[in-house]
Amino acid sequence: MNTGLAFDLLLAAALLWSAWRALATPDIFRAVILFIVFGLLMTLAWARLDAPDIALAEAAIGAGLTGALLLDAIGVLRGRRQEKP
Amino acid sequence: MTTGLVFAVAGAILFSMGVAGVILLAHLLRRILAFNLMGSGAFLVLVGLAQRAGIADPVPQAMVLTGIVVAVAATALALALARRLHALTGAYTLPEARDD
Amino acid sequence: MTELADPVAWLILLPLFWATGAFLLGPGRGAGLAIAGTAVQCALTFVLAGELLAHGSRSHAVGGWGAPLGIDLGVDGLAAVMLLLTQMAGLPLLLFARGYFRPDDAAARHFWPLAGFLLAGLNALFLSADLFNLYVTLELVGLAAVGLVAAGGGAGQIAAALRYLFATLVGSGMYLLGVALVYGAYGTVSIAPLAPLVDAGAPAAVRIAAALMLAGLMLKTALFPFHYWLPPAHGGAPAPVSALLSALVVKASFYLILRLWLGPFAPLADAVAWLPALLGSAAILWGSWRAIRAARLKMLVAWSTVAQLGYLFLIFPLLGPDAGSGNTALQAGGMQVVAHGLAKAAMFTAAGVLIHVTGRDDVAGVAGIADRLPVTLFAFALAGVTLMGLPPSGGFLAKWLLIDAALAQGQWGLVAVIVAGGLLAAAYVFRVLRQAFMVPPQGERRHPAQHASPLLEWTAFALAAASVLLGLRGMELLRLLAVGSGT
Amino acid sequence: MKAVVLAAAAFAALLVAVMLDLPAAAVDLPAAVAANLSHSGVAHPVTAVLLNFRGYDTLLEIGVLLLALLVVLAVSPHAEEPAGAARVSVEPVLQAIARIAVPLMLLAAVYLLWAGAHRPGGAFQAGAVLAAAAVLLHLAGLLPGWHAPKLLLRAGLAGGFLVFLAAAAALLARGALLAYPPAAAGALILVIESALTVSLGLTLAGLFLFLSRDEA
Repeated sequence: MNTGLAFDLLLAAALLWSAWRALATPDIFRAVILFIVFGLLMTLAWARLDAPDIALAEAAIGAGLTGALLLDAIGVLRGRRQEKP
Repeated sequence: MTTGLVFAVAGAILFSMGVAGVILLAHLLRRILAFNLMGSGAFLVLVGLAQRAGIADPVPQAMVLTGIVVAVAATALALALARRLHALTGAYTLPEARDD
Repeated sequence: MTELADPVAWLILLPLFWATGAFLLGPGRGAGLAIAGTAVQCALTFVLAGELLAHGSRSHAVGGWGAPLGIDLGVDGLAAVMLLLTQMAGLPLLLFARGYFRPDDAAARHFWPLAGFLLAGLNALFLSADLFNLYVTLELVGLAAVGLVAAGGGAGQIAAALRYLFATLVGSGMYLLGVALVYGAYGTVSIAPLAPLVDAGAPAAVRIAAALMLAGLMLKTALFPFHYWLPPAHGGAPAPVSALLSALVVKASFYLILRLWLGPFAPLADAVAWLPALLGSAAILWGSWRAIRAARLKMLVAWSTVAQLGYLFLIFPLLGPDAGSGNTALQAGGMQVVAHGLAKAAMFTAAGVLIHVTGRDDVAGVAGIADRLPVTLFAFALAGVTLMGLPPSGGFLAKWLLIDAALAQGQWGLVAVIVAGGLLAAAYVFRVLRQAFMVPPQGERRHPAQHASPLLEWTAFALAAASVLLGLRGMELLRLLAVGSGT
Repeated sequence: MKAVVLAAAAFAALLVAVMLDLPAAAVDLPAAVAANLSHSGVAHPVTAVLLNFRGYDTLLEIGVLLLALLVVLAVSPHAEEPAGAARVSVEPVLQAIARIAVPLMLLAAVYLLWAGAHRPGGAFQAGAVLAAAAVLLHLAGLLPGWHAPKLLLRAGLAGGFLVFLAAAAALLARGALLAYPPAAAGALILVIESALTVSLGLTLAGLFLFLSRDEA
């Protein structure tokens, strides 16, 4: 087994682990952080799949914008200046 | 096993996790998150399976770029609805449906 | 210069243009633009139908590349019938919406551009011959429909929209995974090059892909037991939106099921053809029962949609075994799509008028309303004639063709379900009519002393009349449906 | 609960099994893309598929994005109210970062747009970077959340889609939607991509900025 394949398997396992934790962890804030981690791991996966275009889009849109939207929805982006209703 | 196949397999598992999450979870943000996992899984299968011989294929790659934009559009729409529901009812879960 | 006026291209471009134009004009504006645009689309559809009858089905290679490198659009009889229904129901519904929404109505602020994207998505879906492109059109239709349900609504509507959203997203996600497997197996997602590649010995991945795509689309079509999201969404939205959704949107995913079933997945489909028919039968019985029991008027109409969609799925076991009666079953399906589309648009608009005038959305509230809204009640009754399948309506023709095909193949169970479904439909239609005609208004009249505008009443009537008259002009429609179907 | 998890696990196992057992594909699209790349107007295969061979997908997808923004506006009643006394907080550290990062991000967006013709990059990535810059400005307190979009902003949001639509319609004269003349394809794609970059940036930013208002 070469190092490339070992890295792929490790990355795939990390993807599945972060996805699983994002669904199962009881705290919603941690879930969103894990989801952003998942997005960054996806970026690596796309790079491994010779898809740099997708890697760029995933980092900016998948992890970045979607993560920001989710964080904003649970209020942590503005949490310091706003009480949750 | 090639890189493509490894990630296609991971995508298949991710998709299944995502579907189960959308069905089982009650918290709307978590269901939206599960939907995104589902989408990512399908994207990985699309590119990974097409590249299982190890040769890059621009066609599914372009499709996934399209899919990512559609997914973020759907996510924003879902979040807008979830936030509106939260503003109206104070909860991030769906109330019982009245269907009579 | 004829290419510049190609109706296939403009049926997609035009609604996108007017939707964007309405967005640029600003909230609440663009009604005139939308109605003018849809009127032109109606004309284009007739031109296209004429071309088809004269020259047969044709395709349009976007970008000039041709499948499998590029994306092909294709139009045959089935697609043309769907396009006709969409524009012919769409135009009256937009006129109705213009009269229905008050100027300050929150739901109306973004109705026009959303309706434009919805119609564009539907037309693009009917015309597409590429599985991935169809995914994009499915999302366009699904998200526009969810937006229309949610726009300006309270908690109940938002919750219904969310339920609908998750159903539609899971449905298209399953469809997309199916597309991914098909691309992996064959290296293309264009329908025409795929069809000869798929045979009875297709790899297991293709079978899974077919199952995923069909199941996802059944979820989007609200086939029993995936119907749970439909009644709250269709029953809770404003009347013009409910009408668009029940008449057109659920038909789009059915159309795609039929396309895949008859097209690339035909070699795999016959073995499981009984399953959709079984679910369809359950839908007819359960949907009708819930409609009979429904407390609210629009919920009754929405449950009736669940039931009527069931008929569409009865055709699948009849399509394969025998070419002659299979073709009859396909005709029955096409006729039921159009007849139900028009009748349900009529019924939801009529219900909208009743709710507008009585100020309440329950079946008990229509007591004694017949003398004040005779046209609307007549429209409701005519639409009911189509749903029950009484002659000479389009619904009668559809059920008659269906029974004909079922008898030819000795499928007595299906015949029994069709007959029972007609009786159950009579029960819920007469429940409303009895209340309106026979029951005196309780106590002093609580109805606000307002009358519906004639525009609203007569659009409902026109749609209902069309659904009945369709039975008399059915042969033309069936002739169009047959274009390019190989028979 | 258990039944759904078990069903999902069984489905995943089935899926993996059928994928591992798949013969080679019959159609070789990468070869077709390579063979036609010289007529596409761009040198980067993914951009050629995205804007030319399957440009129609992209056209509809921009429509989906605009539609999503429309729904965000339609379900957020505050979005239609004029900007009140928007509470913009001061975040000194973030502001300092933003003042350095945003000009660099603008530069990166222009680079990505230009690069897309022959290497990874293009309108989507450039637009996403623009949107990220806007979100960063917002988080730093330098850009308030958006309210009712005025005509100018609406035109900016819809402009890219309209340019794309108009190009698709005008090219009908050549016999089909989006049938670029090979000689002018590169220039047309650059025009469309430039317009799309601005609109994608505004729309993606709008998805965040219209939602991210302090709900009173």
